[in-house]
Amino acid sequence: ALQQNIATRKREAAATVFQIVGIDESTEDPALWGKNFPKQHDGYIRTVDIERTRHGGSEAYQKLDADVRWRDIFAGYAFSIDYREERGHAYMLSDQRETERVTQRPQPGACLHCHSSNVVAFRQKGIDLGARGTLKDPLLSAAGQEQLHKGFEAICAMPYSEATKLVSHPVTCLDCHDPSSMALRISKPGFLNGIRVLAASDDPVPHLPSVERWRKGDRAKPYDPNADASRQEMRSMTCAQCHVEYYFKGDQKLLTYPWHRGLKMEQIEKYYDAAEYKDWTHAISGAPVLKAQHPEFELWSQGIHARSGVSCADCHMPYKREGAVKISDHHIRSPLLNVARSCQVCHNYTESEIKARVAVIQDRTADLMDRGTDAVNQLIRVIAEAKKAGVSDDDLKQPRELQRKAQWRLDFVAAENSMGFHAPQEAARILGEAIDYARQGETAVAKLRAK
Amino acid sequence: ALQQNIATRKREAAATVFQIVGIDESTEDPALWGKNFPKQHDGYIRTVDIERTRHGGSEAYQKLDADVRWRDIFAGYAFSIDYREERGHAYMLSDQRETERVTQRPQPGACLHCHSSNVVAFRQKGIDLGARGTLKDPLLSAAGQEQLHKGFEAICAMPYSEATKLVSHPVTCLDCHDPSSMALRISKPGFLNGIRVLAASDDPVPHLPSVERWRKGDRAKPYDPNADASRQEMRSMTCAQCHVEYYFKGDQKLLTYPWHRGLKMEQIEKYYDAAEYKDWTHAISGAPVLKAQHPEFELWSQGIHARSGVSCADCHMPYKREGAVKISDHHIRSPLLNVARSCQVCHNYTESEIKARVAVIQDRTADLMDRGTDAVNQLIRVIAEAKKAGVSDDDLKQPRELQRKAQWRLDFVAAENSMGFHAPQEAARILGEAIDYARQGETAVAKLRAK
Amino acid sequence: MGVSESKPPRRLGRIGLPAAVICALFGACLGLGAFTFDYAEGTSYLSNDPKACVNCHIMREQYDSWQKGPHHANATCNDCHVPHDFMGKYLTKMDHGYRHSKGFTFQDFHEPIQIKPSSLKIVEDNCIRCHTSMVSDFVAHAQVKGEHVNCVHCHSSAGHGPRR
Ligand code: HEC
Ligand code: HEC
Ligand code: HEC
Ligand code: HEC
Ligand code: HEC
Ligand code: HEC
Ligand code: HEC
Ligand code: HEC
Ligand code: HEC
Ligand code: HEC
Ligand code: HEC
Ligand code: HEC
Ligand code: HEC
Ligand code: HEC
Ligand SMILES: [Ca+2]
Ligand SMILES: [Ca+2]
Repeated sequence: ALQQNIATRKREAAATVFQIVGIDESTEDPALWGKNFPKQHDGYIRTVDIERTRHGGSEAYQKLDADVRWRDIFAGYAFSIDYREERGHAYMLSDQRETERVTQRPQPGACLHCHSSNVVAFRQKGIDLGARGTLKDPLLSAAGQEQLHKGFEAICAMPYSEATKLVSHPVTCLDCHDPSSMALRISKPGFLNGIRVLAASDDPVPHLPSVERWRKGDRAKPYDPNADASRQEMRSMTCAQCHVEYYFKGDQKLLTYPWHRGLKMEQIEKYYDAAEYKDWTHAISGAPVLKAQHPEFELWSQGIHARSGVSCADCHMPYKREGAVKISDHHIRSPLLNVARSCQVCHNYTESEIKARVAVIQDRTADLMDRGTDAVNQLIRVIAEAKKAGVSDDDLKQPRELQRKAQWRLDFVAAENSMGFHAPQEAARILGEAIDYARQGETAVAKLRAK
Repeated sequence: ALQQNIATRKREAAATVFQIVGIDESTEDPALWGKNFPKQHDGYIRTVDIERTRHGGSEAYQKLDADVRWRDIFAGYAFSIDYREERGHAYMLSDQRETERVTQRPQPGACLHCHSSNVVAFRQKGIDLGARGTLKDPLLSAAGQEQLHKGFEAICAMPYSEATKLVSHPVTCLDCHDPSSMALRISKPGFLNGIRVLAASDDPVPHLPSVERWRKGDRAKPYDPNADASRQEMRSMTCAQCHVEYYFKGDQKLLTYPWHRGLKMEQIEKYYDAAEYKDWTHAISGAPVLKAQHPEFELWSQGIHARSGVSCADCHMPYKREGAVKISDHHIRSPLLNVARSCQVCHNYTESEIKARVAVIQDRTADLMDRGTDAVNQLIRVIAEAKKAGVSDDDLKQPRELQRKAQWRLDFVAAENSMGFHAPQEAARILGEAIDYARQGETAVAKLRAK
Repeated sequence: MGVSESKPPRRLGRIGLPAAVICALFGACLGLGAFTFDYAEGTSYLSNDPKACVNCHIMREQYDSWQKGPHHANATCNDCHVPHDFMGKYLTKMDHGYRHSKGFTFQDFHEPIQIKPSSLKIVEDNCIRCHTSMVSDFVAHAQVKGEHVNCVHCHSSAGHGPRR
């Protein structure tokens, strides 16, 4: 038995070159890819697992019940109906189809960009609308890109109910990997557009050296992660295709990442302010407010790990020994469920010590967030009372502006899913500002009432 | 010459054993110690050097001019007259004698505890007052300790002008080292008392393992750093003798470190609140306020470096190779003036990258501090206006309480000298709370005015 | 590469030794006079005994930490720090010989000593050389972009134990 064991290991070890059979640019079904790469596939399908951590994990509890103050903060928006803790990738498509945000409010096809395997759907739609070439063209060829972008734009504008019929899988191998080489590649048009405008901005991004390098070059071609990014950068950009703040631009509902001035909270706010954009008018206070959505990439970008070259995959897809080889763990989840592999290679402390460190960071964030939530709630209440008492919309303009600023900041940290871990001090700074603006709003209202 | 060079290095490498001549428990003059340890002495005397960094360094500029808002924050207290950037140890005694806080306001002898070499002065005073033994007794003997504490208590209560005549040196070798072995030892009674009550509290201190160990023991003897602390802990406690928050307790002006409930900002506040202690009554607002003073040890205690066992000396007295031997750099100063030895030993980045990381942290702190300073200033102003407008002291009690809380937090970070570096997220959290309380105070006043 | 290659040769290459010696000596001699070179045990470069490196006290820290490190029983300094193709080996020794001697003599190097990017590349090639079997999957995958895999990004303590 022992001897056989060793023989197996040797055989495993010999398989250094990928033997990729039966998959190409149109292979969506992960089971087919899994025939070539069973170990990665085994991990991939385990994202159905449910396990909770203190501030994360994969139990899709209702966040609006866990902290009812958020119902008022989202009043008038779909998020006040149904907003859950997110869970594993396996659920992304069904969770989206089933959320009451979709079943009770009309949504655009743009939603699908991050909840499905859509490379093929986008390309097919592009081809149908007259883009060059066929599905056999490599995605990164000029024809492939034309198909992708054309289809993406058309599907964004479709109603969700129709668009969702065009897809059938959550994110699959094809969305992250080149089928001919298994190299990582960016397939999501939203990110391709977003990172291009970010590169063209002048926000320093020391954690993305290839962008800094491109900026110093002749800029003849726009920045293209598939051509320019290093492998280590790709290990984060693959995730930044979806784990980012976004909005739907204009009537065409074009999915857009607001990075035109940079990745920092204030720069995104400036972009929205300049575009006079609002997500909705607050139902209780009448303020023109913004919704923040999972800015993991943006917050990570401000942290010490990003700056030290530590990628999303380093923590969320750590290497794992399977027999005699090491593979990337495709069971993407909270690293706190896998501290030994996620953290301990770099941090030489016990598992309990590492968890304690994370707890200290997350508790501090949660503390400040609690204060911010109170402050924004009180501001909403006093604006509503003032309105009822007859204070004019004109007079309430400034307090409402302050609510917009405060709520944007609070939600930026709340909607980010690491409870501040990805950039602890930056998260605390943002919350400090949220509190400042919300409380200033309250004072402003109190002064109006005194008039 | 080259050959000689190598020979010298080989000889240096051999000379590692200490040969201590002519110094004992009463040798204050560093020049005499320097005969035995010329390299350490060379560094020690270089603390006269003046070099500024962005937020630190050793240029004793007037902080009240650099940011005039602080004159109002300290209104009515000695700190509103003269408050400078601190500089090297060489100046500690003369700076204290010359500050207008001393020349214009009476101060107690307690001030000298941290600004002079006073082991001998304390002991002599103790002996004069009847303590057992002589100066020949080892400091750590029962007699030595009795002398030390007795003299300390007496000198605390003396007027500064008289007490200062008893000392003649800034901190010297004897304050940190045992003359017979050169081992570090704690000589300051304020810290011996403070760490004892901290150990008796239940605040978790994972960064001080010997305290945690003592707590698990039978507690027959009180915690004593000279008996219990590890060498690595001593490399921080030596500094924590002075770089801490303090107050003068009661009429005897007994120097006291307020660690009875723990080292965190809130725990210290609770201690003062429970003792109904205030440093002064604010001259503009009438609030009963606290002054925070250089809580470097306290803030460092909340940071990731402390938690990872990185001591003050690791950064502020890094090892330095002199030929073939390594010595501790006794030129204590900002580590940003010595990044290679201070930081690069552990952080494998370029000097400019390390400085950039510090700048990001310090800038975020400075940003929030700016907001906090504004908020506290505005609160002071509106309380004063309300008072003038006839709002009663009774009604102003709550806003004044809020000022006390806000100002304590703001000053805790401002008075700490690393501009947040010693614990970046904790500093931001504290400032977030400062802003929260100050702005709540403003709202409270606005509501009072509306009545 | 097969598993059989995971035990690297620990002796000097058999062929061309004299040429190698000349190269290495030449490098070191650029940094020191011949006599000094000998006195400072410059010939250390020609040996694979780790003690040879510590002849130079400046390498003491790495020697001590290597002894405590996880590879103490499996790899010596040169297993990691010298390329294992023949020319590379001696060119590197020449280059190092020059820089180390110069640094030691003039005491003009950056302290703490930081590994050069080119030296790190050599180290990582050696990680892969020994651990081919373990890492073949993702190494092959990386080579698509012609990049080398950064083992030390995660395993910075492999050679010398934790930095702190
Ligand atoms: C240094 C390690 C590290 C890096 C790098 C990192 N994360 Fe995380 N991430 C964490 C930790 C720790 C948590 C908190 C998990 C918890 O609370 O259970 C987390 C939480 C998350 C969550 C929520 C997980 C849950 O259980 O609900 C998401 C989503 C996430 N990260 C995505 C990303 C993305 C995208 C990137 C890169 C842009 C990234 N992370 C980079 C460590 C990391
Ligand atoms: C195609 C879009 C997309 C890509 C690409 C993507 N994610 Fe996700 N991710 C999602 C969605 C959507 C969810 C939430 C699914 C749900 O709740 O149903 C999610 C959930 C998660 C979670 C939470 C899991 C849990 O247990 O709570 C983590 C962690 C995570 N992703 C990390 C990553 C990392 C790391 C990468 C890159 C290697 C990545 N994601 C790439 C869309 C994506
Ligand atoms: C830019 C990428 C992106 C787009 C566009 C996007 N999502 Fe998501 N979605 C994510 C990611 C990443 C997560 C997991 C992180 C989280 O929940 O914050 C997620 C989580 C979810 C969840 C599970 C948690 C929850 O919020 O209840 C639902 C449901 C959901 N999205 C619905 C939608 C709908 C509806 C739309 C369109 C209006 C949409 N998504 C558009 C990326 C996206
Ligand atoms: C959400 C993105 C994502 C999805 C989906 C995904 N992978 Fe990966 N995969 C990665 C990342 C990131 C790496 C690490 C690549 C690197 O380091 O260059 C990786 C690496 C690999 C590798 C290289 C060897 C290794 O383990 O590091 C193989 C093979 C692989 N994946 C197969 C698959 C298969 C099969 C599927 C589908 C069942 C799949 N992947 C789905 C992100 C993904
Ligand atoms: C690939 C290496 C790597 C991995 C994996 C990694 N870290 Fe780190 N971590 C670093 C580096 C580098 C720093 C920055 C400090 C430095 O320069 O040494 C850091 C800093 C930290 C800090 C202090 C900074 C802060 O934000 O307070 C904590 C806490 C931390 N890591 C926790 C974790 C946890 C928890 C995980 C796993 C979920 C993890 N790290 C995974 C390399 C890593
Ligand atoms: C990890 C490194 C590190 C540790 C550990 C550390 N410090 Fe610092 N300290 C710094 C840095 C960096 C600064 C900022 C210097 C500047 O802004 O010029 C600083 C600033 C200071 C200053 C002000 C210096 C000036 O230039 O004005 C004092 C005083 C100080 N620290 C004392 C302490 C004490 C006491 C301890 C232990 C309780 C400690 N430090 C622990 C790195 C450290
Ligand atoms: C006897 C009390 C005492 C002890 C012990 C002490 N300090 Fe100080 N330290 C001071 C005083 C007082 C000043 C300010 C001197 C002045 O401004 O005149 C100071 C200033 C400093 C500064 C600022 C220097 C500058 O250039 O601005 C640093 C850094 C510092 N100390 C670090 C340390 C460290 C590290 C230790 C322990 C190894 C230590 N101190 C031990 C009292 C002490
Ligand atoms: C518990 C120790 C301690 C006590 C007691 C103490 N100091 Fe200091 N003092 C320090 C330290 C440490 C510094 C350097 C850090 C700083 O300036 O914040 C300092 C700095 C100073 C400075 C230079 C910077 C400035 O604030 O202008 C003056 C002057 C000074 N102290 C005067 C006094 C006076 C007067 C008293 C008594 C009322 C006193 N000190 C009591 C520890 C102490
Ligand atoms: C403010 C505190 C302080 C003062 C004052 C001080 N030292 Fe030190 N000294 C230290 C610390 C901290 C160490 C490191 C001890 C350790 O690592 O155990 C040290 C170490 C030493 C050592 C051991 C070798 C070395 O360099 O690490 C000698 C010798 C020494 N000091 C001599 C002196 C002399 C001589 C003076 C007076 C001119 C002096 N010290 C003043 C704090 C101080
Ligand atoms: C004796 C070792 C040591 C020294 C010296 C040291 N550090 Fe660190 N540093 C650490 C450790 C350990 C961590 C925590 C992360 C980890 O666990 O890897 C850390 C974390 C950090 C971080 C990230 C955490 C944060 O607070 O954002 C920064 C930035 C940092 N160090 C800067 C510095 C600077 C600047 C200096 C010099 C003034 C310095 N360090 C000196 C060991 C050290
Ligand atoms: C003559 C004294 C001396 C001897 C013998 C010596 N070194 Fe060094 N070494 C140095 C000095 C000086 C430096 C710093 C030079 C620099 O950074 O350019 C250094 C730097 C290094 C570096 C880091 C710089 C780089 O090239 O990336 C490595 C790795 C190294 N030595 C390995 C070794 C090994 C392996 C041996 C034994 C085969 C050895 N050394 C023998 C003096 C020596
Ligand atoms: C001379 C051959 C050789 C070289 C070169 C080498 N290793 Fe190893 N390594 C071994 C052997 C043999 C073992 C122990 C047997 C085993 O576990 O496979 C080992 C064990 C390991 C382990 C597991 C043991 C532990 O406690 O960490 C890691 C991780 C590792 N090596 C990484 C590396 C890295 C990274 C490098 C390059 C910096 C490297 N190795 C260079 C031969 C080598
Ligand atoms: C992104 C982080 C990362 C990188 C880069 C990385 N490793 Fe690892 N490595 C790990 C993790 C995590 C494990 C632990 C896997 C487990 O325990 O299942 C590991 C395990 C190993 C082991 C096995 C240790 C044992 O327990 O026997 C070896 C050998 C090894 N790595 C060598 C390498 C080599 C060689 C390279 C470069 C080609 C490399 N690693 C690059 C994270 C990394
Ligand atoms: C298993 C592989 C391995 C062995 C064996 C090894 N080293 Fe290293 N060495 C490394 C790695 C990896 C680094 C880079 C560490 C880093 O970047 O943090 C390094 C760095 C160095 C450096 C530069 C200092 C630094 O921290 O960057 C010197 C000098 C050095 N080694 C000397 C030696 C000497 C002398 C020996 C034998 C006594 C030796 N090494 C044995 C892997 C090894
Ligand atoms: Ca989750
Ligand atoms: Ca200073």
